[in-house]
Amino acid sequence: MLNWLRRPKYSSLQRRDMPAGLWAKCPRCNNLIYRKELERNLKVCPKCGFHHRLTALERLEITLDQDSFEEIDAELTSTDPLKFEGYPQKLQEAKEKTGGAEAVITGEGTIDGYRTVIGVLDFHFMGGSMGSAVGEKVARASEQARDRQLPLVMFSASGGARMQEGALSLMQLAKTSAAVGRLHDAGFPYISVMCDPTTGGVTASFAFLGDVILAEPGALIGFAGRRVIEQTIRHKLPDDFQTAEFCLNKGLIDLVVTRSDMRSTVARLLSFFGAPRVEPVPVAAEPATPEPAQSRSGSSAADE
Amino acid sequence: MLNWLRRPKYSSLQRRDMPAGLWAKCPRCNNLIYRKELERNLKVCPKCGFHHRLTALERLEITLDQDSFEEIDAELTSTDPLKFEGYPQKLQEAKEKTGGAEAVITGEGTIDGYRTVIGVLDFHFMGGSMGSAVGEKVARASEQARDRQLPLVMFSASGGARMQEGALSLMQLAKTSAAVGRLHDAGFPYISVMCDPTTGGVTASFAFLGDVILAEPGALIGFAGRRVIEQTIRHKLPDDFQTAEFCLNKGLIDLVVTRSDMRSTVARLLSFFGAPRVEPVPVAAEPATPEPAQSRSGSSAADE
Amino acid sequence: MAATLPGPSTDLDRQLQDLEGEIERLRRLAREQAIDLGGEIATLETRAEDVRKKIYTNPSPWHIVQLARHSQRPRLVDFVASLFTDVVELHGDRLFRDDPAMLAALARFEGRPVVVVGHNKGKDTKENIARNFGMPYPEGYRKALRVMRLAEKFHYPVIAFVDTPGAFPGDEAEERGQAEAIARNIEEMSRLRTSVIVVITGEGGSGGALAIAVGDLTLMLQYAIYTVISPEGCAAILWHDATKAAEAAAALRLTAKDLQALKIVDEVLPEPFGGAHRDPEAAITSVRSALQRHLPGMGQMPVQAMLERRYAKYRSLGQIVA
Amino acid sequence: MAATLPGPSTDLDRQLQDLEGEIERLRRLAREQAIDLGGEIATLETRAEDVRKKIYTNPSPWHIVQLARHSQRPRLVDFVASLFTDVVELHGDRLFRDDPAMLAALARFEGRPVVVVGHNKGKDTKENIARNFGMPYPEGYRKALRVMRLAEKFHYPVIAFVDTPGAFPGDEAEERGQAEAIARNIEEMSRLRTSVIVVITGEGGSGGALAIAVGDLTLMLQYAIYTVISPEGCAAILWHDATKAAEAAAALRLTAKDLQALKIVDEVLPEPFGGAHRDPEAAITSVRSALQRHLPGMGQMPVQAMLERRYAKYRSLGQIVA
Ligand SMILES: [Zn+2]
Ligand SMILES: [Zn+2]
Repeated sequence: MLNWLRRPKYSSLQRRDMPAGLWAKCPRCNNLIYRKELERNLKVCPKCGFHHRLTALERLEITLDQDSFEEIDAELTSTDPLKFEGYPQKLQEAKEKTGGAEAVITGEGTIDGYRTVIGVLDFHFMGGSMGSAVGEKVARASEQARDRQLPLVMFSASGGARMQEGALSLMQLAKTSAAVGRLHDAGFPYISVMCDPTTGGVTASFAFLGDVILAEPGALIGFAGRRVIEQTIRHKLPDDFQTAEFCLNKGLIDLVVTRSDMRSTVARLLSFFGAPRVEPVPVAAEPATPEPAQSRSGSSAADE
Repeated sequence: MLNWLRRPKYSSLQRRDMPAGLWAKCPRCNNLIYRKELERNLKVCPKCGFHHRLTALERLEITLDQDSFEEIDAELTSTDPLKFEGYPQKLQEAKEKTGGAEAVITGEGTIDGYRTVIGVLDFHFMGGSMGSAVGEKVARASEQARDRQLPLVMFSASGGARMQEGALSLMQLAKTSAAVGRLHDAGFPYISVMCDPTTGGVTASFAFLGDVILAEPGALIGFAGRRVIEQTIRHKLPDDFQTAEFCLNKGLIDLVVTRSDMRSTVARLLSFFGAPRVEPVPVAAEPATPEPAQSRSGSSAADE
Repeated sequence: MAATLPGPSTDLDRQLQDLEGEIERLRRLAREQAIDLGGEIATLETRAEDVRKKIYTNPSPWHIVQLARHSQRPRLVDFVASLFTDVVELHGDRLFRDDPAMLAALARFEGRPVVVVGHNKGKDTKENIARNFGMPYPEGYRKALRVMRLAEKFHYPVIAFVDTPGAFPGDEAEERGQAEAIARNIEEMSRLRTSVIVVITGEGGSGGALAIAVGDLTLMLQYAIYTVISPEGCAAILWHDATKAAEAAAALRLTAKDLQALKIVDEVLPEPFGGAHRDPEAAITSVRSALQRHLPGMGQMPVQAMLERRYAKYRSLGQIVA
Repeated sequence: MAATLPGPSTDLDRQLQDLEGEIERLRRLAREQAIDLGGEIATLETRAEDVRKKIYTNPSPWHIVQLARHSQRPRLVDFVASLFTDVVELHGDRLFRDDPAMLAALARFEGRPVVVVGHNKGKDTKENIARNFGMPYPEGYRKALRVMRLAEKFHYPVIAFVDTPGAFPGDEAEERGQAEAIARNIEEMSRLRTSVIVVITGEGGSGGALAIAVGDLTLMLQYAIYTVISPEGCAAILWHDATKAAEAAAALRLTAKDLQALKIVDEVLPEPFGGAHRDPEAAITSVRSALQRHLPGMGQMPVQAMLERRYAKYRSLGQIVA
């Protein structure tokens, strides 16, 4: 499925991430879903609409035009600045599990022909946590957008700052927010998309600083964790607390967009904000509608 | 009392505004107060602290250094652009009642030696309502502050826009806010003081646009009227609704300052914001503390 | 506020009301008794239409108030659906709540990117309750400002559609600082570094309207109104008699024609005979043609010159003597 | 969050605790029995002081956490009262509420106008409850930003005092967008066109601290802490055992010395032996002398150069390999 990516070592990812069984059980509606059907449907439960989490690579694939992605800083990774017990091992495990070097993939690509810098956090890599490398890559992506006069699109999925890097991880909030601030000052668009879950330090920095903020349905979005809050306030929180829909109602995000509409919505925003468009528009970049998006996913699943 | 003002025709104001009896009844605590004592105390009830309303001239007197005031646009007044039934008569009555030409007095003066442009709305003039002339005078005051590189201090007391001038009075919100916006852009300070009552269109324009917003204790501050709100929500509002203290708690104003501390607080702010100071500092401008303020009022009351 | 309208106030109104009542009575009779009264009804219809024509030909200010408030008058969503393409609605003030009484959207007008804000009156009671009858809370004004800042960042024109009874007289709106929110919007719009076109399509109710109505060009539909206070409120305060609203409507000079004479409105956009509700698409076309005329020229001027002109415009409004 | 501290964790701590318990016991005994145990008590006091000295001479990170959280540690109001004159506290975010957990003030430092913001921990339980133990709501961050904008308008330096357990894990803080508020502050401070000095005086708790801690110069009292997560929280997440907080405190490198080595902190300000609470005025003097050294130079640099340097500073933090 991943032949359009320039890093072949990622190609083993999909199989590990999706165990081999023919059927998957939806965690929300408990229905058994034929796995191929689930993948064809962009990993959205066809029964109840539950949006299963995606890996960064899956996200890139359903978002970008085929063969359009040029990754940057592919090898960039965090070190162990604090000599934090067990951190190197965890980092190594995450690398092996995901095939990536860090919890974010960044690069340049096109969406329906519109050129953009893009970053996608990978929740499967140490919970998408932001350490020095994630902060660095997000800042560089923002700077690259500014330098090349392109938009920035960030898909977030993160548990927050990476505590194994101590205050250095906290400083990534400042680094990324400052970089995004420069992009704003320079007048280029920044679209932030929050996926399930986007919490902690990532929300308290670049994820909440988009010119436009989108979110996937049902995505958990918040700063503090539900359990900690329940301990503080000593009562149960409503079920929809910190969901994308809750945040929409509270005025914190612009739109909740289903996965099948996400690509076309982002493309429309890029177009609106004047993103340059490559000519000719890539083959795979037909006007984005649910069907093309699904068939793209479907065909790639078949490629496996 | 008003010999320091350049417009002698105002000198009859104080007596008319304060009927001749020796005793005044405090509307809050119902105590009978010896009128001279009330005036010595800046018209603050010595029993309960109730801040009685002041005329614009009284306000100028307890705020500015003696003999420092140079009024601008003294004769400027509204016409009757809509030929609104009864408006010319009301305007005439207000002029006769207050001795002023409009619901705001503007000019330049010093406060503890600090030079400032100042405007004071007069609730006794058609409820301090803002028509074309009030808007024009506030805008001119703001422009004069900008031209002369001085701060602007506005004391507001108003029922809102002057409906007899229709949409032209509504446009004064835009005119004054735009003028204040230019003062902000030019980097000069603007201190807004809300006195009882400041409501309607004046709150929805320059009064809420101060760099710092002060209010007198108990002042009514709000956009919509209490009775209209109670009709809408169909229950009684709490007693403190729309008071200065309520607004402080709601984060809408910076400080509630007693009348005896107002002059020194404004002076301190002017000093902080770098207002130029005249040398030598005027005689009456000793460091402002409650006592000097009281004695100033007391001596002027004795002058009557 | 959306007030209950008092009855009609002129002889023509009364004639029309009588005729309409009679027509209704005959219709019911014909239905219930299964008799043919078509001829009689047609005659009365013709007469009613004559009276309507007389009224519409020269509607009184109070008639115009009622046209501006007409429940069938085109709403913001009608204008947006018809005038723009590629609409992406944005939500929320990023502070407290998304206010459905205010709409904010990115869109294209004939291909050109614009930012749309506007009061979002509902089409029926259910929608109106959800949208507070088009009366924003502070968070509505703040949402509009947030999205206008986006327009500023990208140098796209703002098109603001005004249709509100006014600011909301509610306790929470006060607590969250609606005065501050309106004042802030007015100040920021007065110096927003991109062009702003204001279109008053229905009710331009006081501060709640002005909060999104400071701009470089103010257009107004023929039977829209724009006023510092509702006629009912004005009558109640001045004459302690809300039923004198018709007189107040006349006194306040709240019609498009009046406001053009006072230089508050730059251009009056014609409505179909009898009002926008009789042919919504025609009213929308009227707005479209104005946007076609004005939008290409907007933003041609250097920003500083545009801001000077905008300032001078509001600075000049009002009549004084010295 | 202000967590309940687990017991001391080293042999020296235990020795000290035992000694203090014994002294207390003897004191009570002497009082109740009216006997003179002064000699015995004095001996034990001397021994306790010896142990204290050993601890204070080389306090562990966990000791430092406890010093940073000490209930007698000087609070923001102590710093403000002692360091500044002509203080005018400003209130409110002009949006929703005045948050007493955040203080904002205009003031003078040795005659020079400055703007002060800071977390406002209380001195006792009553104050702490009123001020939410120094944990701001979103409106607290927004108040700070509003007042920092005033500093920007007038080109006055901002001095930000950091002392908070962190952001508040409460439902309303989430609903009103504390993540947005923190992110906004961080972004705006990174490009605030006036100089910003950050002084970490007590607890620098994660995002709640950073929300007012982006600046040109970061000073930190010797026994203050600055951390991405509380040691207790870290231990709970990593080892499912909050009592391992002492180990987490060491692992997180949260002391001033550590943070200076990581280049997060520019200068460590010495505290009196044993911690600021043993001589608050000495700790305040330490801050005063740092401000005296640095403040005159701040704002000498052209704004654009200052912003470049500030950007470069945060841009460089972190360790990576490629
Ligand atoms: Zn399902
Ligand atoms: Zn009293």
